[in-house]
Amino acid sequence: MATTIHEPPAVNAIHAPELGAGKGAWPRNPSEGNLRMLADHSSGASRTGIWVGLAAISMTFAAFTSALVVRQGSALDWRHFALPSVLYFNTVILLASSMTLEVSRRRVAAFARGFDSRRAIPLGWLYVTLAMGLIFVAGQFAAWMQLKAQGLYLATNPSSSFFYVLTAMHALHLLGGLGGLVLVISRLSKQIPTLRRSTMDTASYYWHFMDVLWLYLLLLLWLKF
Amino acid sequence: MAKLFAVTVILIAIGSAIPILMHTFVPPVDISTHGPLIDEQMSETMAEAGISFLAAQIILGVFVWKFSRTQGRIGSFPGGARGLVAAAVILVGVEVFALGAFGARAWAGIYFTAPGPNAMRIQAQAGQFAFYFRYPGPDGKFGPLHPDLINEGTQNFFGLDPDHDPEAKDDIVTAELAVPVNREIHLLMHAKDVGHSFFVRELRIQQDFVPGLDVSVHFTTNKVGRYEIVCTQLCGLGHYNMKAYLNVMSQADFDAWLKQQASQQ
Amino acid sequence: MHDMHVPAVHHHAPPQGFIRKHVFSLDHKVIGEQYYGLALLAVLIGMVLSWIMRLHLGWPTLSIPGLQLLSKNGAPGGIPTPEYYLQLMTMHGTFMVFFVLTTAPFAGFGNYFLPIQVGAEDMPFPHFNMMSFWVTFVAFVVALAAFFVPDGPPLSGWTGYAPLSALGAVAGPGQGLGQVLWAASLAIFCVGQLLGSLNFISTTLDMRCKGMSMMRLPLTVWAWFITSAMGLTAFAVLMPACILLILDHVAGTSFFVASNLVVNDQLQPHSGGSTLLWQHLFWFFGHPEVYVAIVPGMGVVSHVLITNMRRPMLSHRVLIYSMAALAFLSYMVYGHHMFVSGMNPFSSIVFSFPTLAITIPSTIIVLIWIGSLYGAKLRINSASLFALGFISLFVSGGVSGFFLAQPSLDILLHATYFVVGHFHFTMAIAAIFGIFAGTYFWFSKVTGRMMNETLGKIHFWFTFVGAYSIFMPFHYLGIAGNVRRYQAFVDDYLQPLLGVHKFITVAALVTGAAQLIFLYNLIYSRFRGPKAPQNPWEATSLEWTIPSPPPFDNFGGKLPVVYHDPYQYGIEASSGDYVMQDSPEQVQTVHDEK
Amino acid sequence: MTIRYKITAAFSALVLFALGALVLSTNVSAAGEGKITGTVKFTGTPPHERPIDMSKEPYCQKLHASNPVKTENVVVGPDGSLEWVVLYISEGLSGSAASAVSSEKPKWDQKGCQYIPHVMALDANQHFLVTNSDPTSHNIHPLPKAGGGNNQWNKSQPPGAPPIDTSWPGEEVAIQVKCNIHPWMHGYMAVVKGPNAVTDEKGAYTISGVPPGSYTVTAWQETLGTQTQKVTVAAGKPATADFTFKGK
Repeated sequence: MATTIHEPPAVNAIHAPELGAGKGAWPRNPSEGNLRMLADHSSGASRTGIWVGLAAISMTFAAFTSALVVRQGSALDWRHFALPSVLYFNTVILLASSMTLEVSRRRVAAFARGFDSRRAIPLGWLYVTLAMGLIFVAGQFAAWMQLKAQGLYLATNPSSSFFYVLTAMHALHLLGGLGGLVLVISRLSKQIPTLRRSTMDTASYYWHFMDVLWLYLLLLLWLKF
Repeated sequence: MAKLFAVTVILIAIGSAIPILMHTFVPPVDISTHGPLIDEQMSETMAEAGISFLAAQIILGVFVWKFSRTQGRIGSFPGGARGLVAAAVILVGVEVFALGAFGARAWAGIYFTAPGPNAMRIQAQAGQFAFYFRYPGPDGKFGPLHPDLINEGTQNFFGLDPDHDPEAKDDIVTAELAVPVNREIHLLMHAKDVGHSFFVRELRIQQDFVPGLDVSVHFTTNKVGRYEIVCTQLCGLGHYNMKAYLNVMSQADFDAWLKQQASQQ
Repeated sequence: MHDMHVPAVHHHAPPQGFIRKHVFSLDHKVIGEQYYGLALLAVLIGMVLSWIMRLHLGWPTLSIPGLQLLSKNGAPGGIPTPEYYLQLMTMHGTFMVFFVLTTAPFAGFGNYFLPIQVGAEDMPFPHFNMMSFWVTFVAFVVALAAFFVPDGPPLSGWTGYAPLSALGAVAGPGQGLGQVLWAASLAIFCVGQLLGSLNFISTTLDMRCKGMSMMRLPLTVWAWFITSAMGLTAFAVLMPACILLILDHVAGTSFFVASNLVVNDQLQPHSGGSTLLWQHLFWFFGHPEVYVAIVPGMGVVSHVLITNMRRPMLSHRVLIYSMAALAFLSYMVYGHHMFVSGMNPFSSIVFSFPTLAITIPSTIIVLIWIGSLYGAKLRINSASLFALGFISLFVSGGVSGFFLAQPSLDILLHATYFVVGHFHFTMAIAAIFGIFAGTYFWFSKVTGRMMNETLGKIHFWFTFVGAYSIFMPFHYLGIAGNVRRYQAFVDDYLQPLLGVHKFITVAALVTGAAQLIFLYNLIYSRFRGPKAPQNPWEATSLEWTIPSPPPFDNFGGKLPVVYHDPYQYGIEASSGDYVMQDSPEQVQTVHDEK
Repeated sequence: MTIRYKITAAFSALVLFALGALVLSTNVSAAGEGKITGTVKFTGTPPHERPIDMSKEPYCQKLHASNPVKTENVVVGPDGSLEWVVLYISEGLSGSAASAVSSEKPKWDQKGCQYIPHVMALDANQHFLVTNSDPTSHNIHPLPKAGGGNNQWNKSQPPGAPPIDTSWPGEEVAIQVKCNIHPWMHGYMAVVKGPNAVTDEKGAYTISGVPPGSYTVTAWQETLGTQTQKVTVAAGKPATADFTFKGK
């Protein structure tokens, strides 16, 4: 048994899943980096982690929502305005990106199971998803420009304040999702791919959640503006 | 050491109870008609909280004294966890809900009643760091407020415009809150800048001034005297010195006072 | 004995070099120590701030030597100005609540011991964990920076009520840049705690070793788990509130600032904001935060007490359910901070009942603790003394909750020293007793050396008697009508109470000075203390099955297998009156009493 | 050695002489012969000055119990003289007379919950002392306009605290000063370029140290606004400029 704090652990290269003691298993990356070795034991911890993280994000937006409702009711100064039309285009793009990501995820799974040996296909779909994500962010920026052109700034009216805050917070969270996609792409495109199934899954859950969150925000904006 | 702990805990518990039992520290005498309910609620809560406090500390001390031992077998509390949970739920539950219900009654007596039709309306304004009060004058109407006209240098604390608003002409602005005794007062509370609070210990009234939201309280006093109004909502550097006086007067004194104040406007 | 251990492969390599080992470490134990160190730094600052405040309250005209060097504007000639007092008060609250009471018992001990106690090599997301600490550290630096901006830190209290906190520099010294830094610090802090909570929850749910069912988790793990669930929700609400507050400052929005406000005869350019919105958002965070501070202490105290009572609690499950009930109810009671705020008076009644109801799980917890003492074989040492002190203080703080839960009594007691006494007993001093109990208990595991017991006991007596001497009189002052957050008592009514304030100040200085004993003990024992055996307290949980200090991957390249409930004491086993959780030995086990 | 000593001495003397001449010459031109004097009157009905209720601060209330303080927005003497009017030269100053900064350090005292004086005129960058003679804390909160070169500040001065020594870098007529703890307390600091004066209770003033020349004198009153007059100051002969403010 190790006695000092910095002694390296005795690495035992066996990582048969059944030794992982059920729920306590840690996803082991095969040292040889063979993606097919990953098979299907994605990590419980990262799945829990992502759900917990999404719960926290939901809570944050719930707080913003209640702030919006209270603020709208606190004074008679809420100015209604037409949502910039580019938002609907953005919505379509974001929904489409979720689909391309899902295609990619299936392809990665197929690749991992050995049904398909072409890595280029899932990678291609991932790039498409990434591009659509960037288009969405650019589209949101265009929406802000559109509002600015109408003379609606952050401090013009509580409605515009909330519009900017909500869309900016969503875009900020979406950028995190883009970071996740970049990580997935880089791991998958390595000569010996090091992508873990759980990473792929987590990144796509997060991305889909951003999608759902956006639909929710759009509904909220549509109802309140 | 265990015995020392036991003795210390028990001594602290009893020592803490002494100033309460001796009434060394008590709220000042109540001058309001709604206050007796609160005072009664206070002493009942004090009794229940005090008994719980003493019992828990003394039992803790006794058990520590008795069971800090190395010999003997591990025993278990008669009744076990189930008994304790039942005791907690039943005894404490009943106790606190009874307190809650009676307390709610006292609260409802103040807040769920509307001021009577003859209640005297006075406006109170809180600002950094003083209270000012406004009486509607003979016309019984308050002139409208113009926040842009507020100028403390010229003593226009409310932003009145008597030159243009006839209702504002006879409004009387004062730095102290004088009220006739045994008369219901309807206090309209207005915050000028940030959050403040209106607290008169003797009146058993504490209510925040909320910027952007005018709230009101109503009360009737029953003792002539001069009492402190203090601010209890942190409002800035002068918070500690934000105060005014509540002057409860006989009707005759009040009339004279109001006349004198009106002459100084 | 440990032949059944499962081999483990650590998911990040052992650190190389000083920076990776001690600064940007991925090791949950190092991160735990970092959190503890941060809390120690913050508590020292917070305590010095409280001394200055206490000295000023007791002797308002006293020139405090050297204070003018600290802040020339804030204390000309060494006498704190009214704004400086409030600024110190704000920062005292902010440092204590966020950087001491949240970091030490929860993030500090939790990071160190939660993975070990569940039988894991580390947290599942070590990078998040490292970020969690460093983000928190940045938050601390940002808060500290408020002292060094021209107008100093904000004066609006740790609750930062809008619109005072949202109007900007016109509202008072420190309300400009200082307040923005304060809000930014809190928002950053929230991010750090969210990352931490994420790790805590995932570790508890997914990293348990073989045999470690949820009910076999020690009470500490349960407390941290429940706390992280609360923290996750609470901090996720504070962060948006802080973002909106910052926008009101820097972008001219009107989330919290109402129309027609006039400050210094100048009409403010905001309109329509809601004053109560801030209070709702803040207290939705703020009340669970109280439990974030105290529940980990409950876990630690239970753990320490059981070990020293040589018997399990009367009911493991009931304690867990009660802590969970506290967490759940804590979201439904926040309105009791706002009884006199101008909120709908009907809501006050609605909030009053869950607040009173929260007494029930609290009482159950206390009764289980006290009831479990019955028939125990209590060992008195520094750790168990602090744990017993915790119970006493928690009871004292708890009974004052009876008063404050009732809107009708809140009329008299709101914003008085009664409230200050109440929350200092419960969330502050009791939580700090939890930290002390944990420190005396686990010190040997972390450092491999024992703390000095004699010094520990002297420290206990000063702190215990001191805490009562300081905070019990607060209640009396409150009953007599002494309003809080006043830098001096200028009104005639409060003059007679000045003597009590002087007494409290002396008690605070003595008690504070006694903490130097602890500090000395901590530092001296770290380097010179006698070598500790692996399991000095004859405890059963997994942290005592490994060497002190634990190896980098906790269990030496293996994962433990658990065979027993966490607290098998008071039995007959080969090792004595207890059996370790990972011992395969068959014993007559103690069952939860039904 | 001796020669060097002599040279040094001679050089030092020269430098001292030059310096002395420089100092004296500026003094001569600034504190020189010229003066502008006059009185300021008020006609019409003066606005009602309300008595100030200081019951919030018992010390101050007791201090003024027999003679309550009134607002000081328009302080008119029995003969119609107007107190607290600032007079300064708004046009015509040049050179050292305009840039000279008075070395005098006036006192701005807080006494009996009032500012003594109520109005103070200062040169830009002229230092002044803020003192507190009351046994209670005051906060000094000057409110200069944004963008005028002066920054708003807000500091408390507890009883017994040392005086605050500060100055205003930018010209501004006039900066309102408030005490938030005692909201009735207000006063003005007029920050101007060159010589200046404030009328006394007789409405009289003297701007001294004006070099001969033609000038525009401006009179400023806190609620009645400004008036200007052109005057010519001859060497050794004070110029006179009387002002009259009209009430409503």
